[in-house]
Amino acid sequence: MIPAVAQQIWCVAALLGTTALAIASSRSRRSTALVYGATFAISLVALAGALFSLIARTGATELTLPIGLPWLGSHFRLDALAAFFLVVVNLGAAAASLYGLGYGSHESTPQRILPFFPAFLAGMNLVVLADDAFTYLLCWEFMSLASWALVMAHHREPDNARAGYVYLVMASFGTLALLLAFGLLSGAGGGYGFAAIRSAQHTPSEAALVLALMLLGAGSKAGLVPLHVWLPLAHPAAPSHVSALMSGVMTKVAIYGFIRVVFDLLGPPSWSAGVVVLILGGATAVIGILYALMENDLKRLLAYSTIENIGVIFTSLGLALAFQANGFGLAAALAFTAALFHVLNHSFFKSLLFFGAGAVLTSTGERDMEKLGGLIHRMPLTSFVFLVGCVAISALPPFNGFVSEWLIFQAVLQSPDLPQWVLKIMVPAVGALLALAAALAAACFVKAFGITFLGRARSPAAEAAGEVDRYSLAAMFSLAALCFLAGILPGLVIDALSPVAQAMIGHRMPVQANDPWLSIVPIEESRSSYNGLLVFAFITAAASLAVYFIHRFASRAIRRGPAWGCGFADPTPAAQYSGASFVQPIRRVFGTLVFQAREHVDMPAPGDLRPARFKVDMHDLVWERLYTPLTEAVWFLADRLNQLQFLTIRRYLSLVFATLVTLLLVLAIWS
Amino acid sequence: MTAASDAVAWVLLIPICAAATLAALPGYRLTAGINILASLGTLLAALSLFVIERPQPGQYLLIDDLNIVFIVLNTFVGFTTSVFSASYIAHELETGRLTPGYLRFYHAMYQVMMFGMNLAFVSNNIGLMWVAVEIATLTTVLMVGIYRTHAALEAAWKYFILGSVGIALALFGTILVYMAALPVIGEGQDAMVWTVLISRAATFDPALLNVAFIFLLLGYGTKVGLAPLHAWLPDAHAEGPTPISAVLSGLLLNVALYAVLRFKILLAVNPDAISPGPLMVTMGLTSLLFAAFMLYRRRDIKRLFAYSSIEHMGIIVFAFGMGGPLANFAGLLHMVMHSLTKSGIFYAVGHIAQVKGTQRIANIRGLTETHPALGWSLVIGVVAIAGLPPLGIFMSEFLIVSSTFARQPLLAIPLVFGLLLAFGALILRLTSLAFGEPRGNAAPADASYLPMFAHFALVLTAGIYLPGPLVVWFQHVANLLG
Amino acid sequence: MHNLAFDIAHLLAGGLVLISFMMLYQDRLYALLNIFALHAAVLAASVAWQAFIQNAPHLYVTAAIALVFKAIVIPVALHRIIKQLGIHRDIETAVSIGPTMLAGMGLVALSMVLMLRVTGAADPLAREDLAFALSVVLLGLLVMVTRRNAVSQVVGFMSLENGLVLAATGAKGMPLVVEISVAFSILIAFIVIGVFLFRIRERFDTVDVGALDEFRGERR
Amino acid sequence: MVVISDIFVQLGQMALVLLLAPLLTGVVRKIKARLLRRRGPSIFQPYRDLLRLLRKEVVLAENASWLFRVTPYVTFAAIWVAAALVPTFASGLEFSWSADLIAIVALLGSARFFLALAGMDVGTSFGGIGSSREVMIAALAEPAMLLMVFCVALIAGSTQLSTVATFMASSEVGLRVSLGMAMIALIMVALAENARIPVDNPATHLELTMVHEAMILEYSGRHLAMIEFGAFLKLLLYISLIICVFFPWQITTEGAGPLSYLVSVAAYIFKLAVASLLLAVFETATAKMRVFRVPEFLGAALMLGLLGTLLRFVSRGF
Repeated sequence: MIPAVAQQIWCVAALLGTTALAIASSRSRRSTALVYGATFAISLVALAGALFSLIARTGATELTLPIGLPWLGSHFRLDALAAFFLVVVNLGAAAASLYGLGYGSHESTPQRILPFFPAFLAGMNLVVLADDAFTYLLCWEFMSLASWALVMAHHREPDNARAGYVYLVMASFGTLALLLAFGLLSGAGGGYGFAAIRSAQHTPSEAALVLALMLLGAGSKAGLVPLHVWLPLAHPAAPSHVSALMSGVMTKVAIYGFIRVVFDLLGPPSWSAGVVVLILGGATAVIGILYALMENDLKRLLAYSTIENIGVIFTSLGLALAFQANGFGLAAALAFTAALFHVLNHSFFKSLLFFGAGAVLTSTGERDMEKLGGLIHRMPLTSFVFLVGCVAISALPPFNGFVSEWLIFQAVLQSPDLPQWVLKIMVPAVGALLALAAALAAACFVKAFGITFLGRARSPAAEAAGEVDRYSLAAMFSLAALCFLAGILPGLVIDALSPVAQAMIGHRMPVQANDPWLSIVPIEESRSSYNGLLVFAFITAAASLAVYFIHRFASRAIRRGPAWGCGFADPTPAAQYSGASFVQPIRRVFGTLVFQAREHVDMPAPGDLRPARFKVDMHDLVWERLYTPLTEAVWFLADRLNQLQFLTIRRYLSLVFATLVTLLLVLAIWS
Repeated sequence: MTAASDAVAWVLLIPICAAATLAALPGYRLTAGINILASLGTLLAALSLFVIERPQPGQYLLIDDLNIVFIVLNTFVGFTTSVFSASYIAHELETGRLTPGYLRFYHAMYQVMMFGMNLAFVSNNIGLMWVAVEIATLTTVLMVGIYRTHAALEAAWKYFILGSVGIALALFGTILVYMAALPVIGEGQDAMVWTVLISRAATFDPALLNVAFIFLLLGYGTKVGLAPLHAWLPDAHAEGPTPISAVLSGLLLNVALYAVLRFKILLAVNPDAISPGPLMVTMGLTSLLFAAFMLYRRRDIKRLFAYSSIEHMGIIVFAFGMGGPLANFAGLLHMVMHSLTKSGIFYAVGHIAQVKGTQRIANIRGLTETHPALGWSLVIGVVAIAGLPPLGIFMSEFLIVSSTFARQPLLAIPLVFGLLLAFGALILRLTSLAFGEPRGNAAPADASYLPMFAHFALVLTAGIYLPGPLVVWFQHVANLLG
Repeated sequence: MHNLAFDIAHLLAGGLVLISFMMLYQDRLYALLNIFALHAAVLAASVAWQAFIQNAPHLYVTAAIALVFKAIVIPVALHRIIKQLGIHRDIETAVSIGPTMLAGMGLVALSMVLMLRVTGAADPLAREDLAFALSVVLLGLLVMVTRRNAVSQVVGFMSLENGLVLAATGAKGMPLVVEISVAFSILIAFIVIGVFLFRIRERFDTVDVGALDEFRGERR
Repeated sequence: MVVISDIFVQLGQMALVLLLAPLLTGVVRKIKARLLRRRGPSIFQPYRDLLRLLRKEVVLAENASWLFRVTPYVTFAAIWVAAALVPTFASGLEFSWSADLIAIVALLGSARFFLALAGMDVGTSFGGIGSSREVMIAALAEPAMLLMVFCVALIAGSTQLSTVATFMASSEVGLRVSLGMAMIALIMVALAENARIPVDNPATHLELTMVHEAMILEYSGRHLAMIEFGAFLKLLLYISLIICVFFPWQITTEGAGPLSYLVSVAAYIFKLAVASLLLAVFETATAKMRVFRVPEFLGAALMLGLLGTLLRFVSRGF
């Protein structure tokens, strides 16, 4: 019986082998099915292994390979945390592979995707398994590299090239931040093993610095505002199943990194750390969802909503930090579990939604919602699962999104016990931000679903759409089922997460399994409890009751007629509410502040025949205030220095001479 | 003579004899073949240095852990480059950029240069080392100018003038070292023999050593290409034949660096002398940042990578300046990796420039589509040189940055900043070179991929797995460097 | 005896520095060449004197080289180049004479400061010699960077190299001195040839190095 | 045995809200009419309306999808379940622990979610207007509601309505600034959520000013009946929520005798009457505001909720 970690490593090896296979068979036409089939099988195996070691609570298993840093070797470790994130990774991977089986057949240049897809999966698995700084960063950057190659798959679109560039630079920025953090953690001696780091003592200032660097490094990968700019560019640029992986899974790997360092390696946190993370998380959540609302490109919208969810997760982690710093183990465990639960949920429904978007993309060739509409008639199955995803991500019962939000709110409600006034005041405020984000998310996904799938088709392409292949549908339906199950049976998930909390926090939430009727009780029953199963049962019962009585005793007659157009029927679908007009009220409320949105109405005088025009200009302040000046500065300096390229030999000599004299002077003064 | 000194002798004899024959022989195929064979022979001789026991350091020659790294690397890259240059030069002949006469000259000079560099490495005598470096420089000057275009001549001329000044400064430094050794060791040869110097350096006159080191640092630093002494480097790389660019970046810079290191050790031994670290760290950072900014405005593909060489030399010098086992190890590793990667890149670039018929970055696009092999090799190379895993340079940069930050955080900040800047520039160019709508000639290239792939394969392996003996030996050298 | 020896060596070395200053002062090419010839001659003398007091005969060779090659051949050659290429005769200076002189003073002071730190362990002769040599080297560089004409830059380089030879010969029993001086003469020959009929001639009307850089327009 | 009785109480409550909801609306309308010096329809008119609608056939727009037809039942069910979970006359309902206050808010949220989607289904501009305004209002109302929940829950130490009710009924609460603010916030939210004046006018038939009505413009027959019924229930729900959180007097706790049940039912109905009277008076007294004043109105509610949450520390901090 080989140890669990070894199994996982074997799976990774198999994935890398698949990469080689893909390169070898890039000519053959069967390679697509071959590669995705292989990755599907492998990820299922890995998933099974990870699930087993998470549920069965097999202790941490370790493995050292004679690669990586020579005197250290490459350490791998599979503990509860790693196991949980392996579950997330491989579940997403399996779903994406299954989806790819169908989706990949539409691919024009498969040889630009197939080799990198398994490599990307391998990278994510390895990051979670790595147990020393070098291996960790190596795999981390390898993951970025592979995903970059996937983003560049359709390299002919200039946008994608730009997206890939921004992505890779931001990724490298993040890596360097992590590198500094690990350098600080492992000290001048170079004790790069996580075990060594764990045992080492860290001064408060060091800890603070490391936390900041982790927020920069992991945050830039996860998409914390204002480091999120690459995300809405890169995620949509990749093929949809890769977008699903990047949004649903890779961001989680970043969160894994944050948890691993801040909760595991860094030792006991300080409550101020909690404050910082809370603020960042709350801000990210609200800003992310506002961007998403304003977006009319389906995949970009989903990417922005990822930013929102990341914000939610970080908020919850911040709560956990705050509680743990004050020694409230139970509350900390609650917040931490909530965060992990949301990680899981988001990986479910975000992958599902991206798959849906991909399905729409393949059958209509459109990502722009303003050109879609009415797809519910032509793609009924897709629209159904997409609806499930929308309900789930909008945190509505009885689906899974609500449960994690609910847990986070419960954690927020523990805040009065906190001794620090800052936290006492701030936690409810952040809770308000979360509530706002949740409500906005609901609005956002009403828009996403309503504009894309409801109403009448806004373009011939949408008119001609058809249902997608069965592989894609299988992938989407399985994820939708998972969303539903996790929603009605949250107790099982919480219990499965408890070893992770136990390992990271030192406490765990009370055992849920033996609560009556499978309901969940975060602290104690008198405080709060929720039972997804019963709520679902009630709703179905009530609804079917109503249906039964009405159809039994009242009329069931139906007549089709034209829609009421205020007296005159409007022939053109263009007269429907568009995405932009749908969010106009919300834009008026928040836009002026967040986007400096200005509306210009140009109404011709009576008798004037030219059409009236309405124009909104919005600004992405993060780009304009932060990134544009930076790039401009760099180019300015580059231009200035570039003049050194065109001097005469005499001037070059003078440079040498000047250097010589300076050094001699320094010497004369110094020694 | 023992077998050992035989081996050493072979390392020097093969090139010089080959040079003589090549100068005499006509005909492209033959000369190219001989060139390859000679380089191979040299490589084998160098490799044999591992197995045989070391000779006693003599008046002139020395084999120790430090230089054996350099010699093997030198001869290896020399060999692969000779293979590459065979196919490259063939193409140059077809296009008529080179005439057979110059070709003969080229091959002869190539071997002379190899001789000079090897001599510089094995010499145990600081005077001899100086002479050897001068030989290597002058030969490369002649080869840079070989195309005889305005640009080439100008580059060669600039290289020549600046190089000569550098040589002069280095010589003055050498004389000063001798003067410092004079009272302690006494007149004559011994006062120039490295091994003797190092054994007695503790008692030398610190003031003289200080001045000496500054002159040596500038003199040899000119060849290393440290900003602001770098002026010759970009043009020389851009205008010379690509094999020469590969050798310049991959080897000549190392030769000069090696010299600097020797004297750094010497200085480190003397307690009263200034510590060379800060000087080297400063110059390293300057070069890194300067080159990083310069990368953004490059329009010529070869000049682009020339500047990236400056950048990496800056990193290496910085690492050695930091000192300490970790940083020194990283420095050595980085040097080896950079040599392999950069020369590999130049092989790719050479073929690309030939098939596209231009060196302007703007006229080359979508390589991965038109020439997959070349394009993806370029991608791998740039990714490697930019310090991304799983390739070798990542490991060294990891060690340098992390150890620096742990020891002197304030130094790590500009270092990281420079790395990020350079990264941004390189990837920016790579994106436009390798991706996007293809532009320019799409005819298949008749290239010799073998050297390129060999280099990248090595770099890739090293990025993931370093063989144990190699590591032990690197660590030993790292401790040697103090 | 030894005192006298010291004084004469001192005198000659000092003379070299003085002549370097005279070079800085010149603004006509021919004059510059003549001064350089003088520079070389004095160098030859001092080398010879070193050879005498160190009774190291091989230094006489160096002296001879200095005298024949630098004091006679090169100046003559440059004279002819100037005639043939029709370089016009006065020196374009990048920095005007006055400041240059001041800078020169500073450099000399600097080299003194640096060298006089040297402990007495090294014999005083060598030490003084080094101080002068260093200043000659620096002055040579100064000439190179403050003069626009290639010829005057070559001259600057050669005077720099004179400083090197001075230092080398000042170092008692330094091996390879002759070889080094030979090597350097070859280097200089290269430069001069380069300036003259070698490539430069066949492409440029003037060796004014600035002109080289005018071919930069199309290639960046 | 206790469980059985509890279940009966639960079912009784569900039946009760079902019965009372239309009546409440009828009463409110009647009072409003009286205040406007009209005789107004009888208070049982809503029942008649519902029955009539149920008997009518459904007219569906051509491209109405399955979502359009499912929505009425989903919304109705969600609201009914939510209403069933709010203790009206008896706390400690058997199933009250299956969902707490937050869950109730979320249930109403899902009802609105589907209604908004249905509004966009047909593809006319009116549905769009309605939905977009509805979600805009919701986007502000929900946070306000949740903040109110926080405020109450932080004071009562629970989000469990039964617990809250018993806690509030107990003597130790006293009068608190934050509670007052919370109550005002809740009332404002309730007005917005139930599409009452001044946020929206349930009786309007001018499309451009409608919010809720525009959203359900396409509905007819039994579907409309379901939605109307849902609206009635929602009003009842909010009022009984206010009652149970802020005026939980005479509410029966578990295991009390049948007599106390009777008393508390009476008390409950009395409170309802008072509430409807107040509502009617308020609605007749104020005018509907422009749609884009609504954010300010709800923003005020949000602020009140937040203030209440923060002020609970100063007002007799524990």
